[in-house]
Amino acid sequence: VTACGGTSKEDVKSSGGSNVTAGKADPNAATKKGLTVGFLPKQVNNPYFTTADKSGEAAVKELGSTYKEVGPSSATDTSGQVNYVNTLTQQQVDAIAVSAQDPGALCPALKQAMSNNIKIVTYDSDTNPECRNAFISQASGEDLGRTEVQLLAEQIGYKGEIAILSAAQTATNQNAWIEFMKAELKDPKYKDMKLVKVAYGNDDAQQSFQQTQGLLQEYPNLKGIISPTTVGIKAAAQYLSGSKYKGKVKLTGLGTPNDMRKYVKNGTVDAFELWDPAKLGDLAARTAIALVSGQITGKEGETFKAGDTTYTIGKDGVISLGKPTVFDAKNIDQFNF
Amino acid sequence: MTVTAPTPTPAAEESGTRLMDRVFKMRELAILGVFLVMIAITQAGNSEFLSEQGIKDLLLNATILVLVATGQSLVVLTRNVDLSVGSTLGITAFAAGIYLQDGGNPVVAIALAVLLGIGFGLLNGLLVSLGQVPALVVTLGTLYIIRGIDSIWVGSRQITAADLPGGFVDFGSGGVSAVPWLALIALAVVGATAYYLKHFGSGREIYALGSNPEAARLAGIPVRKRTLAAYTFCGALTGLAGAMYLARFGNVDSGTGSGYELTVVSAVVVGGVVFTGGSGSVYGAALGALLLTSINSVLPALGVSSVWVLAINGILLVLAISVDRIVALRVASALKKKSAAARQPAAAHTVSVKGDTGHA
Amino acid sequence: MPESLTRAVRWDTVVGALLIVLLLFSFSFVDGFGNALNLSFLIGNTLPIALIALPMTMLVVSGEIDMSVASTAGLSGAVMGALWNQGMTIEAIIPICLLLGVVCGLINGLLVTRLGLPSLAVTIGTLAAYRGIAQIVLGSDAVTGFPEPYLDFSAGRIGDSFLPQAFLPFLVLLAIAVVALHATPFGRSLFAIGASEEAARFAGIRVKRQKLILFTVTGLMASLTGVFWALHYSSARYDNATGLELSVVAAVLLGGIDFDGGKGTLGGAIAGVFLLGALQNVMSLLNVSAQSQIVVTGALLVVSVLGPRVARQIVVARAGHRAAAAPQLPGVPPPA
Amino acid sequence: MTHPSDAGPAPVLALKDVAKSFGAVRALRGVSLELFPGEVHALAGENGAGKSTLIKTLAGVHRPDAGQVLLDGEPVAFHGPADARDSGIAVIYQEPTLFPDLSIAENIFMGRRPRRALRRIDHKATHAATVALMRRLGVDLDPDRPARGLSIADQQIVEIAKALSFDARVLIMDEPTAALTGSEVARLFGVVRTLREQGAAVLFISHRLEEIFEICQRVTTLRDGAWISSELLDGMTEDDLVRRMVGRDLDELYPKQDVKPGEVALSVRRLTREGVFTDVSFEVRRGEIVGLAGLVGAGRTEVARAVFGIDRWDAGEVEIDGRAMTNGAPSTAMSAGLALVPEDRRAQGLVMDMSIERNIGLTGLRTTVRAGLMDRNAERSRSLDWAVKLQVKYARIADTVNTLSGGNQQKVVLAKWLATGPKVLIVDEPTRGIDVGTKAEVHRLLSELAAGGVAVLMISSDLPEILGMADRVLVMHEGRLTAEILRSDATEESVMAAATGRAA
Ligand SMILES: Nc1ncnc2c1ncn2[C@@H]1O[C@H](COP(=O)(O)OP(=O)(O)OP(=O)(O)O)[C@@H](O)[C@H]1O
Ligand SMILES: Nc1ncnc2c1ncn2[C@@H]1O[C@H](COP(=O)(O)OP(=O)(O)OP(=O)(O)O)[C@@H](O)[C@H]1O
Ligand SMILES: [Mg+2]
Ligand SMILES: [Mg+2]
Repeated sequence: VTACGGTSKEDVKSSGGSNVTAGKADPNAATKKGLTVGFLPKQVNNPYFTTADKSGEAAVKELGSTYKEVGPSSATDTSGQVNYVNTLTQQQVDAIAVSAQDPGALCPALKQAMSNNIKIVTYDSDTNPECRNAFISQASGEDLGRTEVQLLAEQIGYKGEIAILSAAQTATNQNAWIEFMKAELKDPKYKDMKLVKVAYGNDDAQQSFQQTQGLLQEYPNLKGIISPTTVGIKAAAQYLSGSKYKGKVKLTGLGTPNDMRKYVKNGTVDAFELWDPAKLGDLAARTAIALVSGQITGKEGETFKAGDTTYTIGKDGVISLGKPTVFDAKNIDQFNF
Repeated sequence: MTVTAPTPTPAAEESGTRLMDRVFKMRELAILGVFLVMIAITQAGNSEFLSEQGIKDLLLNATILVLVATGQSLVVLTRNVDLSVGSTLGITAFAAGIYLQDGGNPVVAIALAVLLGIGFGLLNGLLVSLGQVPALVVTLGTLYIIRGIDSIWVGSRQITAADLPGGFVDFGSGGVSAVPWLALIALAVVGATAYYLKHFGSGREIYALGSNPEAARLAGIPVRKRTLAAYTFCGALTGLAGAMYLARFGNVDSGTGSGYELTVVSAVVVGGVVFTGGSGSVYGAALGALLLTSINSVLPALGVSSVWVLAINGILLVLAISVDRIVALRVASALKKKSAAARQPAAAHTVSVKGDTGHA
Repeated sequence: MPESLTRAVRWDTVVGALLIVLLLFSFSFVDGFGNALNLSFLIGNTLPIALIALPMTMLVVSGEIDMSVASTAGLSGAVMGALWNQGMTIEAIIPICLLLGVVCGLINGLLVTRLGLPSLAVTIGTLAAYRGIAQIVLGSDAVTGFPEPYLDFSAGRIGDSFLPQAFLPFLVLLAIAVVALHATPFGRSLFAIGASEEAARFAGIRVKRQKLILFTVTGLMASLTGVFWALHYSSARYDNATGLELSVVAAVLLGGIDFDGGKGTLGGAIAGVFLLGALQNVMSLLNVSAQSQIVVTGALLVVSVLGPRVARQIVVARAGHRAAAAPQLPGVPPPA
Repeated sequence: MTHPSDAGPAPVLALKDVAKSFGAVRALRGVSLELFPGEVHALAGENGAGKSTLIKTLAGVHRPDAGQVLLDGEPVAFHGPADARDSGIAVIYQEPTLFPDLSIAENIFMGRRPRRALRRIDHKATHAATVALMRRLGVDLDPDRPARGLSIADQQIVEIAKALSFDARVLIMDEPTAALTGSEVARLFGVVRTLREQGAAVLFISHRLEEIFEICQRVTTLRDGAWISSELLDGMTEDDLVRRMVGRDLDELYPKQDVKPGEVALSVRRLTREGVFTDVSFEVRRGEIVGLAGLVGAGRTEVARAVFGIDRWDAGEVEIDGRAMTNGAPSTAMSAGLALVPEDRRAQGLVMDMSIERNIGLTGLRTTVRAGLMDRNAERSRSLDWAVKLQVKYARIADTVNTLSGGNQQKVVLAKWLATGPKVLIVDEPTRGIDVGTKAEVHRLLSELAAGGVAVLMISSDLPEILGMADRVLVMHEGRLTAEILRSDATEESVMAAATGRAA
């Protein structure tokens, strides 16, 4: 197609094929025991992933298999994560549950693992669909994006300028949520609300801090901030609580109850939301074992039972955890993660 | 063979000196100038910028970096470097946090952080001065070691503001009107350090040994002791900064402070402290720190999209050091011409005196 | 004997020996290490560091440093992604990216040589600038789907062997670099510049020009690495290779390159690169946690510089004692 | 050989049977030396004889491997230079050891500054004391100026001031005059005489023998690290001294051959570098040795640097063999056949951490090449040839040059440049710090080169050397050429008159 005879995007597209999981599911197959399931979070030592992986561990043990966790110590060390996929492949685990730092970068290594008959489950952050068997989505992006706007709208009375404080510009899930927020804002009931800016704090406390300051200086009439990242919301809350804007500028987004307890109690934050990371890890573990046992293959429409709930696999092998929980002064003390 | 050389006229010589003095003060002045221009532009673009809250934020942002940069500049003056400051900051902040979490006394917590910092500073200092191995390698090594120990110890735990005594957290953001407590502490530290470096023998020896280590040995300067002291001091200030970080951000985990060493090194370099040792001042380093952190505040305040922030940041950094350098070169060549004029016999001499009054 | 011993206790030899010991140990005792797939992964993932280590070693030998390499790599990856999105052919994109790397290196070099600025400061600045421009160019996009032949080349193996396909071209580059640094007048002059810039200038060496060439080559190699990275991980993002500069610096330091300039060998540097890479691989296979791996890496760095120093001091002290113990010659009688 | 007891009291400082080795090099073996109050003691010996090592042993820099250091008759063990200093021993080392970033005043008083309350430094008093010292030495250096950028001579003066700044009982000076011209030397000697009269013991090293005879009472000679003699100078002749040092009779010190000058090889026209030198024009012909004289700071070095291309000139032109030179390009000058032996061997002449072989090889990077690659054999034989020709004293050609004695380092610099086979050779203080034997050797070499058709420009602060070697003498004063004197007319008086600007 191209004039100079080279290879361009169009050529590749036409030749690209997708990798569909072969084989047939047997919902009644026995759950295999004595398997090894490797968890590979974006970053070890990250409280969020630790919570998720801990309950993944509990689930794996409960099902009679062995759990192990490996992972890079930095959330931007993509090549480190690739190395760990390789390591797990070498160690011949039966399944890998991975939260991908990059949708594409892990693919060659993951495919390599799948060709060694290892089942791949992604959780929290997905890869390209052809590089894994199933993806456990913490909540549908649509749910998260829209509910956050609804939460903030109630707090500011459907009126005024708002801004978003995101993580890195490349964070795939953040961007998806932000798109849904924008879509929700198109609804006429938000006609008096205006999204003035999306800022990026790169999931770094100091940068998020300074971005919050900048937002408030640039938009003195700012009424509310949505921060769909646990690091961002925490930093923004800490800044607001120590400034004159405390209680005047509303803040919501995704945060953990332990991080946010103080700010909810001192009036900086009214309400925020999150899914339960423990459930996420639990489901990832159970899905992985179901895959290895042959109860599911990752095709759309298959169902399986994890714990007490029955989940149905959606399009592209996506399994959704359900709606997020909203935390406020009334219920926050019931949670501890 | 016994002929006396004609002595140049004292007046001309003196004018050269004063100009020379100015060149050396210039370094700090140039940074201050760049800083003020930047603030002025921002204020023009956004009147909220220099509100009470705005000034407070500006100062607060700089505090932690100023402290660490001050410590670092001492180490750099001795012709060494401490890359482990980021790791030390993280671990000391966590130590103070864990102590406070269990209901400790804030003052003791700060002391604890400083002591821990001193410990790591001593470790670095001992390795560098006794082992006589390149500081860059050793402290890159301790950067990893301390970070590793930190992550093993901290694990996935984290300190949040809720775990800390209210007074401590309030102290982190409070102050006298627009001047935060933390900034006052940093100012006191910088002032005291600068005074010490100028007016005490051991302070001058730090400059001397960085300037020419071999000569320092021959002059009987206790090179190892001074190097050790510089590292220890840097560790202490990093520990203090760790405690301040805790108070300010109320939030510490195993990743706190990683990558900070590059920021600190930039601040020190922008501040005109020379990496080959012996030259520069802590005022410069502190100003460098203020300039760097302010760039980060200025761009959001001007509404520059955060996509552009990183690029502008880098370009400004390069510009700042280039401008500083060009000014220094210009002045040096003016100085040379001037002293050349002064070296000419009588007729030229009067000219140079006239030129001098013109400048005064 | 003590003298040959002193000379043998050089960093690069020590590091080379360590690498061999580690490999022997891993082949015999570490499950999963010796198989072709693992080795190819190990080598493939270490290649980007090794590629940049080549010019970085020369730069450090000449007394300079370039901290912006990872950002240059990121920038060329980002540009590659952006142009690919535009529908340009990969054959046209790659030269553009390499040219961009040359420009990045040239900017560093000009700032250092024309204005006489310290390279550490300049390149910390351009580290931020280049990365920032990459962010502007590509934004949050993660571009994938590069043509299969290229992906295969940069991620695939030669047949079923343990060698990645990209390893052979690397060997060629390595050979060129070794010859350039250790066997040409250019390389020789770099050592002189690093040890004493002024003396080099007085010997008629064109210091500025050599440095400018080096910075430019470094930029070129960094952008080559950026292209390789994007293909190897089949993902072009603006934050590709973030933090790679510290890995390169750590590896080069470990390989015995003296940051005061004027000392070191490329063999040592490359041994350092692969020692760190292999060590990480082995530790992961042995289930050493990421945290402990960091401690081990750090300890290795410290020991690698302290060890030879201590050994040398012992040897020198021994030699001193021996010489002192030798019988004294009677003073030569003065002439009448 | 015994010390006459009429020298007065017991020795203040003494060495007894001291030995010191560096690896395989035995720098000192069984050396003894006694310094008496009120006496200036000379230490003589060829390059590498061990003089500097001896001094460093006295100063506590080196610990002797065997033997003792005696202070007031008691054995002492100095743990470092500070110990020696605290015992009242002041040392001027052979190579200046200044702190470039500190002011001259601070350099002088480092370690023992005047203090105010709370142990703070009294900056005013430091300044005043420095001014006083400078006046005593008769020089005019600004106490607040940083030491960076001082010429070698000025650095040496600061070193002297540093040593004088505390009332030392023992003053040790390792070639303090090597970079100085007559006037500064005279001043220095004045000060030394005063100190001696006040009862200080002085140890003095110089390769200029006339200086030894002028100021010293007693001399100790070393040869190859071994003690040769200690005796009073009274009644000795220069030849006696040389014989003790070298162990044989010396060749003629200034073996100048008469050569008929050929065509112009180096031509400098109206060269100006603003603020440094102005309107300098001269020519050097093949076979000619042209001396360039002047006081320290007259601008001679600066002219040489500009001609070679290290510094850029602001106006004028330089031609070598009729070929115009590019401004600021040493490599062009080199390929045109120009060689410059610079003044500061440690900073400019040598890469101190490199081997002798590689240092000499540095100027041959373009010639010892085969197919674009270094020809190591050619490089080695070229280096060996010249090291041997110049009688460099070394253990192995692969040793780094910083293990060589000062004089031998200077020979390596010469070797490095002579190896290029230059058409025009500029030598800046070529015999600074070189012993008499070698000096004669260097002079013979220069003379031979000239005879072979090389044009030589010789900058020297050693007036006898200029007078002995030059066919013509150019004299600079404050950045201008003030005189051109033919060999037949050149006398100390005429040159000095032009150098001080009295005969413009
Ligand atoms: N640090 C060192 N390491 C190895 N060898 C050394 C060292 N210092 C001196 N030497 C050797 O010791 C011998 C004596 O050197 P020293 O500097 O004492 O000579 P010197 O008499 O001062 O000569 P000069 O007149 O040239 O200054 C020389 O052979 C020299 O190479
Ligand atoms: N304006 C100045 N202020 C201070 N020092 C100066 C100034 N101009 C020149 N000098 C010193 O004097 C020297 C200039 O003369 P230069 O060294 O060329 O003289 P020279 O005749 O070769 O003397 P030397 O005997 O030192 O080689 C410079 O190296 C510099 O250190
Ligand atoms: Mg000597
Ligand atoms: Mg000179």
